Amino acid sequence: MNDDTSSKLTISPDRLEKKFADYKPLYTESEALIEANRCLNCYDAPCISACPTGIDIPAFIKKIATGNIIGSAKVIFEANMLGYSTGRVCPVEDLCVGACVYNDLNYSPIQIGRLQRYATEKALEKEVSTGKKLFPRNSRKSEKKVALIGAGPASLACAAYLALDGVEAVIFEKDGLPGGLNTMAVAPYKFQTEDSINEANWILQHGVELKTGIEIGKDISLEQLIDEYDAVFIGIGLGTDSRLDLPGSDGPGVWGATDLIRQIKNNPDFSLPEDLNTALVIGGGNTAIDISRELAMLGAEDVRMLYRRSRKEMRGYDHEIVGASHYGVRLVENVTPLEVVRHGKKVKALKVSSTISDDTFELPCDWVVEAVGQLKHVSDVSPEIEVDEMGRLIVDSETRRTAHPKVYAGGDCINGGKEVVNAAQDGREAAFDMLKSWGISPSLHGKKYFKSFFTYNGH
Amino acid sequence: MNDDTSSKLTISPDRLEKKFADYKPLYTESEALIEANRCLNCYDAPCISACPTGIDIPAFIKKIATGNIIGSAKVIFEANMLGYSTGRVCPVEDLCVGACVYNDLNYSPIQIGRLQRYATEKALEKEVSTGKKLFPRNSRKSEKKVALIGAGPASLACAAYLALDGVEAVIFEKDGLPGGLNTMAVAPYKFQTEDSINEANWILQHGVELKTGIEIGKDISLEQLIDEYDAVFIGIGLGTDSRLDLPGSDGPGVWGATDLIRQIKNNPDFSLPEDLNTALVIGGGNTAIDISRELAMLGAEDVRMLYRRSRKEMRGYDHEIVGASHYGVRLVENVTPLEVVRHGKKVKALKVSSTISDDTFELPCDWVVEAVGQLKHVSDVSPEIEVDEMGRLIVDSETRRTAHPKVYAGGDCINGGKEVVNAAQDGREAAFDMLKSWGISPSLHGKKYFKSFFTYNGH
Amino acid sequence: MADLSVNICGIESPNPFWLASAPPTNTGEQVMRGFDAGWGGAVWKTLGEPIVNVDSRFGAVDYSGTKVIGFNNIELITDRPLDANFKEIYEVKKQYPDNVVIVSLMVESKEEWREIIKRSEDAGADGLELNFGCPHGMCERGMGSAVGEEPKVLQEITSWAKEFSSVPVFVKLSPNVIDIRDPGIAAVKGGCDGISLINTIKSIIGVDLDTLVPKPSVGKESTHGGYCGPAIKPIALHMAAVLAKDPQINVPISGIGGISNWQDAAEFLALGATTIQVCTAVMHYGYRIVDDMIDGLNNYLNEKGMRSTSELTGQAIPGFVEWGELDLNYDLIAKIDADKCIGCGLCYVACLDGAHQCIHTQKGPCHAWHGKPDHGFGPRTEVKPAVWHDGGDTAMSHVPFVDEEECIGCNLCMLVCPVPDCITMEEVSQTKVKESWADRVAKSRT
Amino acid sequence: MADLSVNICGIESPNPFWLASAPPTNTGEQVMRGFDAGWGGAVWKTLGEPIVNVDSRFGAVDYSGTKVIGFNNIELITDRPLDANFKEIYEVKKQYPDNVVIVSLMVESKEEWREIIKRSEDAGADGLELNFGCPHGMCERGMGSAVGEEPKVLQEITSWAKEFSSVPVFVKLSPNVIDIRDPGIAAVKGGCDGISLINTIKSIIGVDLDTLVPKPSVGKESTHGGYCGPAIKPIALHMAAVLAKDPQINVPISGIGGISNWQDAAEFLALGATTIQVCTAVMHYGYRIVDDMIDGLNNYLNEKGMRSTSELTGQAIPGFVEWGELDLNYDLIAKIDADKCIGCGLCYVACLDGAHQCIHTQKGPCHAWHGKPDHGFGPRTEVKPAVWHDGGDTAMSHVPFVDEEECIGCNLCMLVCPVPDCITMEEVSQTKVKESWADRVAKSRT
Repeated sequence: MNDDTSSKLTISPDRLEKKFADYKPLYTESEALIEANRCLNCYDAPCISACPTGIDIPAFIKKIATGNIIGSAKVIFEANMLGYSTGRVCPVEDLCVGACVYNDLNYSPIQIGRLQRYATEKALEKEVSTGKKLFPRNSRKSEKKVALIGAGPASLACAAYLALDGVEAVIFEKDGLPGGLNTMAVAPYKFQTEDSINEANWILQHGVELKTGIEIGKDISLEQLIDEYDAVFIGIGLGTDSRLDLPGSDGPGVWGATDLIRQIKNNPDFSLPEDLNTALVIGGGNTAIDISRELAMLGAEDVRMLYRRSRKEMRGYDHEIVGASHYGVRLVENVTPLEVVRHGKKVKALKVSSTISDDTFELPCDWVVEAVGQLKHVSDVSPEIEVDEMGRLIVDSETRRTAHPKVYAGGDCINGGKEVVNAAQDGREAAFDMLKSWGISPSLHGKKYFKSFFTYNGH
Repeated sequence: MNDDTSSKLTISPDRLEKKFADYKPLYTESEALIEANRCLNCYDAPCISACPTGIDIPAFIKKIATGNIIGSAKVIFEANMLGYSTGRVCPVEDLCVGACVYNDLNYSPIQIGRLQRYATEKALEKEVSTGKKLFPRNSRKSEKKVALIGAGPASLACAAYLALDGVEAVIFEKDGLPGGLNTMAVAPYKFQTEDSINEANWILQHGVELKTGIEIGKDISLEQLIDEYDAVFIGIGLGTDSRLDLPGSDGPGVWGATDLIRQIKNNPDFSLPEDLNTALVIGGGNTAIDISRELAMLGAEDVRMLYRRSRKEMRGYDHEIVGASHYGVRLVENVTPLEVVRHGKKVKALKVSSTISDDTFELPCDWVVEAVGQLKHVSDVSPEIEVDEMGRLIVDSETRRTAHPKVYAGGDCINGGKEVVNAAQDGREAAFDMLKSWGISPSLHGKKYFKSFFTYNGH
Repeated sequence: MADLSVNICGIESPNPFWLASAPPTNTGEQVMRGFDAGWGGAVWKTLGEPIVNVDSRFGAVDYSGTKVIGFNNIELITDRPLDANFKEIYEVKKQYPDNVVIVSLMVESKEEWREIIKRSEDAGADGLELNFGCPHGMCERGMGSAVGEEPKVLQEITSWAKEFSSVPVFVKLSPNVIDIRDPGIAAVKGGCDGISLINTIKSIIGVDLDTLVPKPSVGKESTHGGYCGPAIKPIALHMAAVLAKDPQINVPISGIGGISNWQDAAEFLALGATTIQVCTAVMHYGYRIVDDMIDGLNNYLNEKGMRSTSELTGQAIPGFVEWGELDLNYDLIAKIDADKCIGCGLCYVACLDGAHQCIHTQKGPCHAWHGKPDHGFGPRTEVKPAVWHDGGDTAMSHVPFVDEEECIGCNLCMLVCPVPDCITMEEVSQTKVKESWADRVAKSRT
Repeated sequence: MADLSVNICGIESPNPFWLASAPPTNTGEQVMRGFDAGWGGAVWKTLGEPIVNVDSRFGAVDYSGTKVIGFNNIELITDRPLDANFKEIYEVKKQYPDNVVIVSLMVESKEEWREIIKRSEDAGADGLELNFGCPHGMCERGMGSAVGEEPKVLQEITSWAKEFSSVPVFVKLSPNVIDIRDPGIAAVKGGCDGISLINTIKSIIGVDLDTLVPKPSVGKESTHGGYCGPAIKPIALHMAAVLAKDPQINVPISGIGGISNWQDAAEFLALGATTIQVCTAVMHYGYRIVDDMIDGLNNYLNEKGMRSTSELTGQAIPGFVEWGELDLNYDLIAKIDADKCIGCGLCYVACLDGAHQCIHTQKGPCHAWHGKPDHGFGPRTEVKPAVWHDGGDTAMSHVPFVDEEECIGCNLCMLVCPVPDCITMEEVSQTKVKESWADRVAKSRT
């Protein structure tokens, strides 16, 4: 098992995403203390119920207020080993912050995400400066070993909880870098690739092995893993971009959204063409909003999202749509793309038709970006593992175990594409179910259970 | 002088603006106390400097916190007799709230506007329920009398401070209702006509006389007023909508923006046509944003603002643009209108040309609204009163006195169109200069001056 | 407009608000600015043989993000020459004849008292305040609270002061005693015209957890200081009320201790004070706070239909009784206003852990979910995360219920609720007549 | 991982955090849930002849929007039958043998003491705490603080308890005394094994300004109660430290008074406490607060390189000295961090009105704008609205300046600044050797 923390993964510092400033920078100590003291310390707080990983939010905030940063971070990580990235990438307005009781007083809710970032980032800094581990590796070793497929949030979370309780955890990743969408897709003004790799490194150093460049079904089969390991966790996420295959779309200037985002985030050799004026983004989800905002922030003069219905029907979060509009992103509703019109090799326009009238017209543009979803990995998975009609792996909703007793799954491949925090929770639940099935009591259970309950009736 | 408070002005309750909900409702007592206690009570606070009337904001907030609502309201009114309406219509994000020191802690600033509304609204309620006047009329009477032209915020503020110190103040208004833009133009989700009339009634009952339906230059001349009164205050605001006089604009379906807003706010017989689908609003200022948002909120399916340059150049407040976008208002940049295309009498489209290319195209629509500014009243004013090249009356920047020693002016007619709060400050400064010139020490000076200053050197 | 002016021991003050003897009354320039701001009077920073002060000298308690709930100091009396002080007192009285200047004094020998009282009167002082309270530094030298804690010494020095003085003499009492009546009665016996209280309370404001030196630190050392500020108001209110209630204390009281606003001042007046004195709130926010004190008290008196400050003085004393006189049959229950409730659950956990387990997250009387209604006797049951009544997890669905049969009316839930007026205590219509412990004891004796 | 366990008077406790004798230890069910949450021990709600309590019984001080900075109660001892209490104590000890149960007691006659001590020991109590502190109700009946205020009576009853008891006896002291050493030494002379302090302070928590009845109101009346909570911590810290420093007090101390979190607890430990007790914070937030107390203290000890709680006990005592021993030559000045400053101006007005006029809005030494550097002597100048140094009116331009020549290092500005660590006090390199008042007096005598 790779214990050598000196062999940390790195990435070239010279990438396009570095141009983005952090839109919610790390709190100063003053800001964190003031915000933490504002928390009412609710009992059985609504923010906890609103968190997919059920972090004891008032507890970690209270610990910030008393200067107990190590303790605060531990509360977070006990519930969510990806607490650092989720503190930054979670749509908190729709989760914990949205549930804060202060909203009912017409009062600004506690900035839970920013406090979570503060506690975790400061504690990890302290871990480095003092050399004292937040979670020293459990001295007990089990004989069990688990293979995890895909190095995204679900697998990282699962592997971390397994490793801390002495289980050998090996992650197989077909690409070169761990972190999944945190590395490849999250909006760079929220979270950049180094941050994701640093988080993955931190998890790996708890005794998780990462094997990169190995693709399941190609380099090694699922069956083989099932044979060699005591359990297998599938955390493969979704596939590449779905494409519309419009006439004229072959050739330069037409992109799949996640591919383009990945170029911006990870490819040191990628830059926007100097003459990029108009980019049309097809789609109405959060990926479409993200790439639109990123292009606008990077200097594209005119970025428009094209959506086949009206704004009301868009799947993207409202606060994200408003955020993008701040950077000049505009919305063209009720259109459907027909054809990419080229002038020689160069994209000249996108031909669209109205979905509410008979009109057909051309929108001049330089780039077309398709953000219409990602393919499911159905084909990659063994026929033993059932998928539903949407292409999602079917698991037990409590344990994340598939119909195959040794195989678990979590993250986007079971839910079709949700948040990082959902994937983290899947990984944790699967890890705990494995541990329990082997008679190991999870040492980081993330909740305080009462020591004992009994009854006496006075006799 | 009309002292009879039973003859209060009223307006029909059945107007289109009543459909709008109050977007920042009156705080409950809980909300007000919590927000008031949050105020740091800064010394020489930046919020005060940011307020055109220099209200001692920490002082009035502190008084809310101690339950001294009467005292709180008096602090506000001493500096600004229109403190009730300005608490609701001021662009606080760009004034007091924007200057709150909490912004520098990345912390939500004090909601000063909402607290100001709370204090004033509650105090005026208390005035009614207890029958005890906040500002009993000064028993001393002066021999002086002042004519005020136009019953908008500037004149109302000026008249109030004059009347409280025993000066006879008579307002001449050509329309039927006082309040100026507060009555006729403010966005109805912020402030409705009744509110404005109630505020005007409150000011009038301090001993101000209002003569409606009298137009200066027509029913009576400025010279006559100058002869008959000890001073004249001109608070005539701006004129009617500037119009583009596009080909085809004569006829139904083409509006001046302030005229249309006034229909919505004040005309009980006005309603939107049932088949109003698309409204195009020409302009990039706050009036254009206001009417766009109002139309969208009233149910127009498709409202677009047409602006000749890009969003960056628009004069409207950014927070207002974002606010309108929440209701689906969209922006068409870089176009200039050419012609209103009609099908018979009905508007069919607006023909526009691009300002950045040679394109000319038609935008189908049902209504066209022109929000391109208001005419100045130059012609209404006596030749004795100088105007600048923009058509604004020229006054001394401290006293608001024109070149004519007996004539003062304030509000939009001197500044070309600013906020209600600027008009209120103009009226107050003019009143104080008149009082001082007559040897009267203003009883509501709005600032604490030190009683005495002296030097001793120990001898 | 109520009449805020007061007469205390023959001294006329335009209002009851005085600056206490402390750093804000250190110099003439400060006192004059204080009067400009509206303060009716000032008690000058204590004069005596000038001493040297240390750095740092102030400490504060912050709580839950709120600054300076309590304050302490290890500063002693004036460290400026007496000549300068008296010259400034003279100038202040000349410029502000309508404002009250009381000079606080602390010296040792009878001769020193004679001398400093003469100089104070010559400077124009309206009255004197004998500082028998300062609980640090000076008491090591036999002054301040060393006097305040010894009624006999206090009485003797008071009588000296009365012998030398032609202006009213106030005695400022130390709260570091068993029964405030002991020094209070001694002061009256010594002939004082009025009593000021309380001075500060002995305290250590905190410990620097990095250096492990107490605060405020003077290098690697510190000492105890005098505690004051909003935190001590209840202690001061009690002592003022005890003196106001005692028939032996026939002199007016100047109330001091944690007064930050007109409401605090009104509480002191209602419990018997004639004037009040302020220090900590001025040190935090400046002289300007007196504006709302004057304005707020005036508006309050107007609302209550009182024509003057003096009508308020002592109004709450009749309601201040011994425990044995309280009505054992008086009964309250808590009511939660569901519209105001934000669902924080603090009332629930406060009642569950800190009171009588009468607030629940499921409707119905206590025994329906908790086994038995007899708290503490019945079987212990598992406390699971609360099951809110509609099973929802939004804040608004977290409205808890009071088991009205079981609620004992302690009012803890009301006190912890963060929403003003969301929880109120309602009187249960009383079926039994009033009966106090004293009544029961009397009955059992008959 | 530091060792949090402590041994006090031979009693082993898993950590120093105990629930104080109060409503949270009213029943067995509560105490067990407290132990489940992590509390190391509990001092049972005081037992004695059960009484009747009144409604309402609690009051709180809120300050500047912060709830419950201080708390008071007019509740007396247990109002439940002794049989039930002892049965529950027995059950708790059976179920939680590793947690500490101390029984608080308050009775009158020697015979009653003998009887109740025997029953307590039979129920399995690890120790006893004699309640000589409760300052309301019971003292009218000759118990509680009526004993705590009389050292001789306290000593005698303590010796009774020691005579009857085979388990350690703690004496809980009343703070309503002149010098806490008097009852402390009496308790030691009576043979006690440990001292708990402080009990509550006599108080009136406030006055209802609508009804003009003091709070907490029982109908139209109220009485004084016992004051506790965050507000009183400095008073309690001082008393604990005074006993810890006194060589005659050779028994361990259980510190009580305003402890809300591990930092407060660490301060008490540093000033000599071996265990600490908590009530008000539990009544506000529930038993769960002990989680951060345990975790935070552990992380603090680890950071300081201390291996156990006991290493912290008493660490701050050497720095606690008499005023006369402090270094008069120690010198500090205030520094304002312009990057952190938000321009609220509170330091400026605090220094101007409440301290030494050394913070300005224009650069340069004081005399450049204020006439002369000798504060209080020079000409009075008009105080205009501040002219901030760059003439701007945005918050960030409102950064004031310290006149470092004039700053006396009092540290008031630091205490009122709302931004943590924006104003710090820096030591001026000391040119003079340490010299205290005691040194000067000694010199002048030679």
